[in-house]
Formats: sequence, C-alpha cells, structure tokens
Amino acid sequence: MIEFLYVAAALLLLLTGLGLARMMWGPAPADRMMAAQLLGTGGGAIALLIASASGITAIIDIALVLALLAAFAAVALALGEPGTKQPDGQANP
Amino acid sequence: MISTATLYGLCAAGLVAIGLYGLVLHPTPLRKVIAFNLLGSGTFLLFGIAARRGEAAGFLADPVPQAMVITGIVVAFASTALAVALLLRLQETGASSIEPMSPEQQDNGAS
Amino acid sequence: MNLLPDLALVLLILTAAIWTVAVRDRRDAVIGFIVVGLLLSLAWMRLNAVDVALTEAAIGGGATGLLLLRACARLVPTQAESVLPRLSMRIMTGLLCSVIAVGLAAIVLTPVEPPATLAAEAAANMGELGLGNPITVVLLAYRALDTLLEKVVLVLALIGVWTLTPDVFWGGAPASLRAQQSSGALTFLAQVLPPVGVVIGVYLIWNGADHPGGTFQGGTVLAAMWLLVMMANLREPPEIRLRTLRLLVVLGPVVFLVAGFAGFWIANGFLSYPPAFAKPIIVIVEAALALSIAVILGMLVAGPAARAPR
Amino acid sequence: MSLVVDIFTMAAVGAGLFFFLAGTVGLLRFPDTLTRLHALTKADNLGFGFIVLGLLPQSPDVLTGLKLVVVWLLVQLGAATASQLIAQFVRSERRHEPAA
Repeated sequence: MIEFLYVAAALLLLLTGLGLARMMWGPAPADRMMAAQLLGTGGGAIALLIASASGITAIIDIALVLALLAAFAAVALALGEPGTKQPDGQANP
Repeated sequence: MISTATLYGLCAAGLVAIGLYGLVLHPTPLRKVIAFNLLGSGTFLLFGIAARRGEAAGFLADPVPQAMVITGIVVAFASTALAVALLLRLQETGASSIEPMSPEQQDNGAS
Repeated sequence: MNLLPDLALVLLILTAAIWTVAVRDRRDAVIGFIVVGLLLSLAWMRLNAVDVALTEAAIGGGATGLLLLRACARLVPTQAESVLPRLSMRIMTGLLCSVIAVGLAAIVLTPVEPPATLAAEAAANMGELGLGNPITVVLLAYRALDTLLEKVVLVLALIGVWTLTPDVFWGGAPASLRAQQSSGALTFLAQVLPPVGVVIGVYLIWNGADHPGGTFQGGTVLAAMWLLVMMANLREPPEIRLRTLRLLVVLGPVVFLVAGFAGFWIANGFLSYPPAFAKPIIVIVEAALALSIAVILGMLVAGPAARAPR
Repeated sequence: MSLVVDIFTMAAVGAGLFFFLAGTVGLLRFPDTLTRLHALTKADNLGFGFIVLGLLPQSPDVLTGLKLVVVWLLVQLGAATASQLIAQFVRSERRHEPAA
C-alpha cells in the first residue's frame, strides 16, 4: 500500500510537471497561470499522498496552506495589466 | 550512490548560478529582484542540505539551520517589498506626470 | 530507483528557474517565480523540513507572488525591457556563473564527516521547556536573539517602505489593492475564505509549539487573508498614521523584549525563561509576534501611503 | 476487511490520477485558453476529490480525516474561484486588444 501511494505521488509530480510545458508555451498570461494553478492543486495532492504514505501527518498542513492560497495567484493576476495604470490605484486627492 | 540531500544540494548550486546570471545580466530592476529571490532560494536550499545531513538526536533534520532558513525567507520577503517600494518611488519621481506633486516637490525633482 | 521522483523534482525546479530568468515578459517571469516557489515547497517536504515547506508555500508561492504581480501592474515598462546585453557578455556571465555552480557542487559533494549538527544542543533545550517542536525551541529559546533581531528587521523594512511616502500623503492610506474589474466570484471568495483562513492561521500558531507550524507560517496566512479582503475591495488599506496599526506593528518585538529583560529577574539572564513558566511565556510571545508579522507583511505588500490623510 | 479498504484506496487514487492525466493532456492539447481552463477544472475538482476520497479510509484517526475533507473543500472553493477569475481576465484582455 505504502509503495502504491509513493508511486502515485511520483506519477502526479510527473503529470503536473508536464503541465509546466503550458507555462512555457503560453501564449497568454492566463495559460501560464493555469499551469501554476495545476501545480498548486497537484502539489497539494502530492503532499496528501506522501503524508499518508510516510505517516507524517504534519505534511497535511502543507496541503492545507497550498489549498488555502490556491486562488491567491489568480486573484493577483487580475490586479492589472502591465503598462496600463490602474484607474484609481494612484492617488487622486 | 548519491543521496537525496546531495541531489537537492546540486539543485541548490544550480539555482544560485541561475539567479546570479539573471541578477547580473537583466537590465531592468524588477527582473533583478526576481533573480535575486531565486539566488536566495538556492542559498536557503543549501542550508536545507546541512539540516538534512545533520539529522541527530532523534530529529529527522537538524532544527537550527531550518530555523535560520525560516527567518531568512521572511527577511528576504521584507527586503523584496522594500525593493519594490523603492522602484515604484523611483518611477514616480523620475516621471513627474504620473502623480500630482506639490510645487516644492517639483522643485526637488527638477534640481 | 528511489531517487527518481526527487531527480524529476530537481529537474522541474531548475527548468522553471531557467525559464523565469530567460523569459521576455516580466509578468511571465513572476508566474515562473511562483511556480518555482511551489516546487521548492515540495522539495522542502522531501528534505523532512515541514516547517520550512509551510513557510515557502505561504511566502514563496503566495505573498511574494502577489507583491511582484502588483509591482508589474504599477510599473510602466521601459525601453530597456527587451534589450539584453551582447552575446559575448551573456556567454562570459554564463561561464562565470557555471564556475560558481561547480564550486558549490564540489562543496556539496564533499560532505563533512561527521556531519556538523546542533541538533543535540537544541534537544537539550527542548526537555527543559516542555515544547515538542524543535524548530520553535530554536527560534524562541536556543537562538531567540536571532529571532528578536529578525523582528526588528521586519519593523525597519516597514519603516523603510513608509519613508518612501511623498510628503503630501504622509499619514494617509496606501494605494488601493483592488482588482481592475469587480467580480462576484472574488467578493464571494473574500467573504468565505478569511474566516476559515484565520482559524487555520491560529491553528498553525498554536500547533507550532509541539508540531510543525509556528508564528511565521500562521502570521503569513493571516496576512494573506487580510490582503484577500483588500483585493476584493471589501476593506481599504488602513491609514498609516493610525495609532492602533502602529501599536500592532511593534507589539510583537516589544512583548519579546519585555519577556527577554524579565529574564534578568526571573531567570538567569537576557532571553532566558524559568523552566516552570517557559511554555506560557513562549506562547504569549508567539501570539504577539504572529499578530505583528501579519500586520507588517500586509502593510509591506500594500506599500507606502499614496493618498492624503482624510 | 483491510484488503477491501486497500482496493478501494487504489481504485479511488487511480481514478484521481486519471483525472489529473486528463487535465494535463487537456491543458497541453486543447486549442484555446478557455477550453484549456475547462480541462484544468477536471483535474482540480475530480482528480483532487478522488484522491482525498481514496486517502480517507487510510487516515489514522477521525481528526486527520476531517482535515483531509477541509483541504478538499478549500481546493473546491479556491479552484472554482480561480477558474472564474482567470476566465474573466481572459475576457477583459480580449476586450482591450483589437482582434488581430
């Protein structure tokens, strides 16, 4: 059972790693962000699998933090486009 | 046979080199900040190798380097924030059209 | 055979890092950096450093990414963006960096025998204090002075950011963090996630005494939740002249210092705790530190004031 | 009994891996951004869900199991919102740029 979980974690790493190809190809920033998103979720799943396989339950906390901040980068992406000044980001006294 | 710690140690060496390359070559400051953070991550990982190799007294890894890395990550974040704030301020003072300025500030900017 | 997944992870980290440095667009570089941060937190997990993995996941993947993406949005791209130095220059730099990499690799490949370790000293402290997490023991007892100074560095960094405020805006609020277009999904997330996130942050701080976790990780999670609320425009960043805000910023270091000086009377010196009260003192110091860290990290991302005080 | 539980775990984790595979293949092969986003949500929702489902019977105590469920719920919330935001981001970028 333990071997199965480790192999599953390794396969998952491989799959999410392949997703990084999308980060490089792009073409839109949204595509690249999707690869990061997949890695965030996949990383959480890998942590859960390894926590279960190794019996170190503290590793679940890593998955917890990754899951909590899963949407964080995507939210930040929407902060603005390069070059365009935010309509009210700067001061308007 | 190469151990897990050694493998990540080689990764750390690579990260330091990649970060240094970007830090030296990139002309824009923001890219330098990103590269500097990569360089920092590599250095932290080297501490991680020391921690992993120093497993003793019933711990899976030596806690002292780990505590130093945690401190280091937070300080690296603080310095990145300071660098970004400096860049934004530089941009504001460099191009006075971005932000409305008081007269004495404009004088300062012109001199 | 057992090393194959680790080898794959190392290759992924290096590929993502090279791409981050090589890519043209700076926002793409930030996304690459976020990916490196996520991968590194997995690497720390494999190195049995769960505490560090938690910190890297929260700061490397979350907070730094937000900070840099925000900088991308606010910095006007310059002409120099696409200009890279000459090819000969690049080759020279590449060679020099490779020399440094080879040197570091040589150090890594020649391990010290027996391996240098301070684990035994840290373990000796652990028994006295009644804490289960060796890293918390190192941070708050064995090397407490380092942690105290590091908190001071955080406060200094925040003061540094604040001093970049233009005179007319001094005391006002930092620039708004809100996203460009308002979105129902974001508002929903910012209403549902923070209550859960605050519980998880407090859990990480509390749990940090005996298990992986602690003030940094918990404080960063709290800061992330605060930033999420600000990004969804449910709250504006506070004005930097607010007395409560400034009190919260220095609360952690001050409580730490008071506990440290109290050591002269109730124990045997600066930053030493009497064994009977060590755990409660450390928990109080940790709680104060975590609050300060959350406020400082949030205000560091928000940046200097950009509006005149109301 | 433990054999049944193990088979259940293997089946569920296997199903999770399959959906992650589907998500990755879709992310790499689909022609435009929004269809790729659709593929990604399969990995986020079903893949992660099945892996948590498979690991639940392996958890040593109830508290650990509860934590797994909390992680799953957070991923559901986070991934769904992130997909929405990415889609909105794509639309706003298209509106700003004239069709080339």
